[in-house]
Amino acid sequence: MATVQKDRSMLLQKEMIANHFARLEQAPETGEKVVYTFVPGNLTELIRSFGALPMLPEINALQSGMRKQSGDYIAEAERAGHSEDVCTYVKCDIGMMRSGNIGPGGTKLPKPDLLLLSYTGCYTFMKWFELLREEYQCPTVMFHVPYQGDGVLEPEHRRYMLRQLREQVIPALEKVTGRRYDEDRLREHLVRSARAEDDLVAVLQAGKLRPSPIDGYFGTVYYVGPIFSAFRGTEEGVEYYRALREEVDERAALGLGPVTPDGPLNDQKYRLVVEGPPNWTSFRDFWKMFSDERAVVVASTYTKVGGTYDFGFRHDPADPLGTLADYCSGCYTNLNLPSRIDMLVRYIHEYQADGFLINSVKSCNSFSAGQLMILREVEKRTGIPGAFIESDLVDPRYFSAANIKNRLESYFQMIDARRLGKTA
Amino acid sequence: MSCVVGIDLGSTTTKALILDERGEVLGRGITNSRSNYDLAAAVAKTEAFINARFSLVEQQAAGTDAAGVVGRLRRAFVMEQLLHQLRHLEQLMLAEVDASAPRELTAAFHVALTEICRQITAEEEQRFKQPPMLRSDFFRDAVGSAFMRIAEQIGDPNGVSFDRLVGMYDKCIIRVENEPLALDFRDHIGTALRRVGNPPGLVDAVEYAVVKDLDPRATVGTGYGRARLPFPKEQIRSEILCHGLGAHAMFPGTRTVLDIGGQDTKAIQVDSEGIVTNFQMNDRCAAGCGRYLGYIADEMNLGLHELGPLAEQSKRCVKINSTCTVFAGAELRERLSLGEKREDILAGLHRAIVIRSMSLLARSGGVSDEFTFTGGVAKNAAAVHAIRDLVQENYGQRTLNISPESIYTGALGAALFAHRMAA
Amino acid sequence: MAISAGIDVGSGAVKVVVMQDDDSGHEAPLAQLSARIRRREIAKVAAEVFQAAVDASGVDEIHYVATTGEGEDFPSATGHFYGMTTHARGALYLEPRAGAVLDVGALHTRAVAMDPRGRVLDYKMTSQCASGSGQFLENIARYLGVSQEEIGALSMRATQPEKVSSICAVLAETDVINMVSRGITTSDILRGVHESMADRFARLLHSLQFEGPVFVSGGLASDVGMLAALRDALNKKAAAGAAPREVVTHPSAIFTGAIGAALCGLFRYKKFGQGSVAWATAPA
Amino acid sequence: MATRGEDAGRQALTRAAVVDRAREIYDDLDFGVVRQWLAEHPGGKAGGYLPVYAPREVLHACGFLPVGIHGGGDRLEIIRGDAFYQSYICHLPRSVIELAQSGRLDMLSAVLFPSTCDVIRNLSGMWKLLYPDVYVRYIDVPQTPDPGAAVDFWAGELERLARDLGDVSGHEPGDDELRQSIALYNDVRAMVRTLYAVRQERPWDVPTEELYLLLRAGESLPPEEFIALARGYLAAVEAEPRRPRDNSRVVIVGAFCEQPPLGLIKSIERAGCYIVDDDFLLGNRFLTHDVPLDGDPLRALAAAFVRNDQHTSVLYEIDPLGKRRLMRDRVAAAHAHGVIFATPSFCDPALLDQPMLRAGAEDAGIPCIAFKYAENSGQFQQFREQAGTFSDSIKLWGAA
Ligand SMILES: Nc1ncnc2c1ncn2[C@@H]1O[C@H](COP(=O)(O)OP(=O)(O)O)[C@@H](O)[C@H]1O
Ligand SMILES: Nc1ncnc2c1ncn2[C@@H]1O[C@H](COP(=O)(O)OP(=O)(O)O)[C@@H](O)[C@H]1O
Ligand code: SF4
Ligand code: SF4
Ligand code: SF4
Repeated sequence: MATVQKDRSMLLQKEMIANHFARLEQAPETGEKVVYTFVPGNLTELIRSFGALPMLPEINALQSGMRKQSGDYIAEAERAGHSEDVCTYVKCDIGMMRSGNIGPGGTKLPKPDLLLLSYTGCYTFMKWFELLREEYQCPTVMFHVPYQGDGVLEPEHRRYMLRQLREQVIPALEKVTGRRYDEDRLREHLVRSARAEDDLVAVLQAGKLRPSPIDGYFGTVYYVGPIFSAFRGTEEGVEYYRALREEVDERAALGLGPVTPDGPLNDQKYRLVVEGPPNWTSFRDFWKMFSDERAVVVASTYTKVGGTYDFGFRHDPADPLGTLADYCSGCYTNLNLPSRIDMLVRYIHEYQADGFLINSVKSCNSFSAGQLMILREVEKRTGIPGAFIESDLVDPRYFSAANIKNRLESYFQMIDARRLGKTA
Repeated sequence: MSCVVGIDLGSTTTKALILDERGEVLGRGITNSRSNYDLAAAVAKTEAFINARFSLVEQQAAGTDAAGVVGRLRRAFVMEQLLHQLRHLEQLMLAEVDASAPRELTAAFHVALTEICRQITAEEEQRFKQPPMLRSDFFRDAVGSAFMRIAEQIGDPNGVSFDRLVGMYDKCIIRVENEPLALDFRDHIGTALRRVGNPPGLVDAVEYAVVKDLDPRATVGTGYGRARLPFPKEQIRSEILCHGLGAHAMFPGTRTVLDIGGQDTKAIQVDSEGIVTNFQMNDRCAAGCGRYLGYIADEMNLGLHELGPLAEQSKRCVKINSTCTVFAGAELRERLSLGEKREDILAGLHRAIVIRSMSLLARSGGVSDEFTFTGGVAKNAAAVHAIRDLVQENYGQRTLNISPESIYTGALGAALFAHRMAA
Repeated sequence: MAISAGIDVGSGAVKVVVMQDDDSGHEAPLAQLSARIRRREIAKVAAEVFQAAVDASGVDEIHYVATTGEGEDFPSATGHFYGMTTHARGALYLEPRAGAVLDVGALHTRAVAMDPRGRVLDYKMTSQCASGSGQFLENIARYLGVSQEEIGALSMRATQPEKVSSICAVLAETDVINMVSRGITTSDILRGVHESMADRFARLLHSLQFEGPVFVSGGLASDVGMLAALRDALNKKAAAGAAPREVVTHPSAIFTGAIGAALCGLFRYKKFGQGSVAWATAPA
Repeated sequence: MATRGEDAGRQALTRAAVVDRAREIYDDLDFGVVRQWLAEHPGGKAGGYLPVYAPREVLHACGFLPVGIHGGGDRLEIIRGDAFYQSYICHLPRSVIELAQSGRLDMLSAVLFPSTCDVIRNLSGMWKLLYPDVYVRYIDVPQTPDPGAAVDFWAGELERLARDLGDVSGHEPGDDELRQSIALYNDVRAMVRTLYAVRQERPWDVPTEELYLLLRAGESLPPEEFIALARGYLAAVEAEPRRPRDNSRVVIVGAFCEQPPLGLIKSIERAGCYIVDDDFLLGNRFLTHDVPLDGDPLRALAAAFVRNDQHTSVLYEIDPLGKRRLMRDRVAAAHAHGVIFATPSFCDPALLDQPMLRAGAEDAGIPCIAFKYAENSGQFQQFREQAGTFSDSIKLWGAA
């Protein structure tokens, strides 16, 4: 029974994505407007309230990575003068564009009618859309989300964001779509967002159970897909998360673990917390290195880049623009380092982890610069040693399976030795 | 008598270590890691058993007149092994000349190669008579440097040139290394005994050691190439754990271990039981590891063991930033052409390597008391000196442990795991 | 008539060319000699080769001694020219149709695009990491007991080439050792190394815009296996839609830099230095 | 022997003496001049700032000596710094951490981290954890194209900064003090503009190595002393003119944050290139015009920032064609022949911008080359080779 249930949410996701890309492909004919934007700080509900379709280049890049197309795209971009050193999402996107803009699913991707530069928690975003603007020569609107340098959202910063939303973002959307801003419509989207967010949080927190019915990293990157991309605030989104929650509840009730590349992982030997994005080009091999050792990830920070819902934030229809500002400001990479450390420590305690792992990706300074400091601080505060591995998001050149495996193996053997030492 | 074996299949060297039933070290053996891992492991193991039998000889001879001669006997044995290999190398080279050298050069080639081998043999005989100097344990290095030196003298730029001679050597040395040769205790102990004049007390001791049954009850493998060892998974341990445990066994007070091997560097923290609590290792880039020193030694035409002492003569260390192994030679040449002294550059290179490992140490949690330095590079006095200075500068006074057998730390750890398994 | 010498001090070898220019603008080499440095003192090797080349050329006066590569400090040098300039110039001398040079040195590889006058238009270099360098190939060959001259022929005999995966040259060496232990033949390993290198080179070449064939200069030009692998790699790129690239070379390709330097020297001498002598058998 | 700093402005110094003084400050990784200033100014504080732009006036008005923190270059051995950064992150932050961890920055009571990139941004969080007693502030400059919102935001940030710094130093500045500091830094900026103008006109007289050392000295000297030293230098330049050489003129782009090793600047010059414009220590030229001294001083400062016409990789470019035009404009303004993109390895802002800038330059027929460095690069042969070939080809075949 359980497998049939699992299939339902997966099928739903497949279907909604396929529909979305089909709509995107047809957009030039149907006249639907397409807005490119980023995962962290995406204003999906606002975009949808104007009847426009969001498209997220990062998601395309990661999908290209999973389908092993990214290597060629990156090479294409590097040929065009992009440095080996910079974020491979950007290069993958640019390479894909230069190779005819066929998306990872095989459909043709439409040109943007608007680049909505939600400048949230990552410097590269700014350059990425400057680069795309050169290619597409389309309107671009900058939405500057101040960084939470002191760990809190300052009221002035919130006001600054609201002003930009009202005076820059909304007029740009109005101009491109030819529609007026309709706050009630926005509210309806926000209501649906909050509903899906509730279900998602329930799923994420299932990681606290033993055995954990989910993998809070490898499995959860699929789970957060819809809410981080085009489907927050949509009916499909709501339905997907309802289905997902049911499945997870059922697995939990039966005492089952998540389904991994090695089959169901019911007998879980290690519980881990993970910081940092996964490697996409060798995603299954990477996951398998964990499931082989019967390690399950109970919580991760990467799955919070599109919103930190598990700490209570919900989109609030009562304050439509304010809630969008709050949302943007609270995305994981917009938090300062001390807050990121607090979050990891909290996960390790609340999810009763045996260890934690940092996957440091070459691409992303936003994530990676400072991760070694995070490692030390978390070790200091929890007394649990962490593991540190290095790879990349979508650049196949930077995934050294032998190295990573060696480290993980040593790490797990170390946890074993510590356990023996403790009981002896 | 039962024993257990630990094997550390490293990227540059393969080490084997034997423990007796009480967990005491009975023998150690080392060889360079070669293309055939099984063979490398077998050779290291053979060496370890030879070493173990010599320990038995030593035990038997203890207190007798023969005790003083065991050292000479060992050297005689090592020389016999070397000469055996050299003879084989010579045969291979001559055959190769006949097979592939230009006709008109064959005769001259024969003369030159025979002469080189004759001179090496003579040098070895001479070395045996005189108090031994330190040099590489490996046939390739020991014979290689002598071969180059002599070939440069007798090479004829217009006929059998230096280049051609070296080419012939390169071609055949790998075969010598990759063929199982008869190098065991029984194969050469007779000739070795004769060389030292068959002293009666010793003959008995050797007799005892030859027939003694040494039976390994368990074997555990570790090291870079461990996945290639023909052992089941339970008999394989990560090198991190082995180094931690090995260092703990040698120095029970150890809390921090630094291992600099051929192409990786590991910083490990252990608790009072020798259990690893944290570790860091370099990745992907082999800059600043032991191989780097290997390239430098090659570039300078020196043996690895000569680098440290030379660097120690420096008064003024040159600041070096890049420790990419492949650019080592270029860096060295550039510095030399800028007029820097060899020893000062070398001192700088050693410091640069150690600085790289300092950052791994810092990442793993710093340097606690006591601190143990292991791996092949710990044999290098200049590296040890640099570590001592830098640890002192950055962490204050720390007890620094270095064992002359530090290169066997991983193998010792593996053997200890084997011992537990056998128990 | 003018006589110049070009001295190319590389990281692997020193190359010297003595070049004569009759007044009709026809330049011809009188002697060309090279020696591998093989861990000897560079200055000494350079002085020796220079002397030997001068002896071989039979001239007793040289008007301009031009250095290139790492030869700036050569004592009797008149002037220094930068490597890419000299390789571009030398390549055009050896192959007038060439549109680009690929110079595979011991440590760095450079792809240089030039115009028909030898002016450097653009170039790409391999980065700091030395994995695809001549030195790497040399180390591997040495490890396998194969001499420089044999590499090409052996590589051509490969049936199932095995690519080297590591980015780092040192780790790549370990890769190769692994291959030997898996029983991969010497031919397949060498061809694999060639292919890995050729991929890198093809990538360099494709990031340049130029017309005409690629001239391969430097030591590796005599390695037929390398050339074949490079042609394959470029053909594969061409099949995938990239511009087709022809690969050419010349028996004197290893002297490309030295020839270029000698030519630049002649040019400068005729322009500015008439009458001066850089070197003579008997001190003036 | 009198201290040379005091003499600098008063009597004619030789060029060598000025440059030596500047070099001494540059070489001194212990910030001796800052420590000396603190010793001489009881109650004074030192406030550090990282690249690229920080409002030094605010620090100054609150009783701080502003100190530019640019890493230790190739003079510093990295021992602890690497423990904080992976190999694929630029060199600057590890070098800054090394300085801090070795106690060389312990005289700083406040450190400002401008929003140059995510590396510096995250470093601000690390600083909070490592040095809880130091005032740490991440400075998020406005990136919105709306000048009204931008000025409001930035003025608000500056006010908060002034308040906080005032708390640290016990001296919250009044408007007049703020104006005085602004006026002083207007002078500093004017001096820097003059130096750049002279170099552009007569690069043989103002080698970039010397200009650079002066500016670096200015990053830790009190502003008055920097102005005096620079005046001394300009006088010496007039007194000791040099002969022009047949070099090509280049603009160096991309080195605005992690600074190149001095050897790199020298290598470029020795290979036959006059540097006639650059991005080194760009914070000095971030505000392109004097800040008006009337009205609310912090608003004036904010407005000057928002209305400046410095285009750089660390700010959002509003004009869709801005990146395309930038190199052409700079090359024309500097009468240069070509552009050298010299960027720190792994520097996102510089490297992500480069394809756009380069395309613009090449469309305008401007020859370009590009290489990457680290502040501790030790081998310059490659750079010399590239710069040399570039300069040869400009000289032999270019428009020059
Ligand atoms: N006799 C010696 N003197 C100095 N250094 C040595 C000596 N023997 C080995 N080494 C160094 O040790 C390195 C090999 O160390 P080892 O620990 O055996 O590495 P691995 O386990 O990776 O094979 C060599 O690269 C060399 O630098
Ligand atoms: N005959 C040859 N066959 C194959 N490779 C060669 C030959 N001669 C030289 N090489 C290779 O070319 C490299 C040296 O080439 P060269 O152009 O002289 O480089 P550099 O200028 O850096 O010294 C050496 O590393 C060697 O690997
Ligand atoms: S730098 Fe990091 S956050 Fe920014 S686009 Fe790349 S992967 Fe995403
Ligand atoms: S070639 Fe050098 S720099 Fe590159 S990975 Fe290997 S050791 Fe490191
Ligand atoms: S050098 Fe570049 S990447 Fe590094 S801190 Fe500076 S701006 Fe950021």
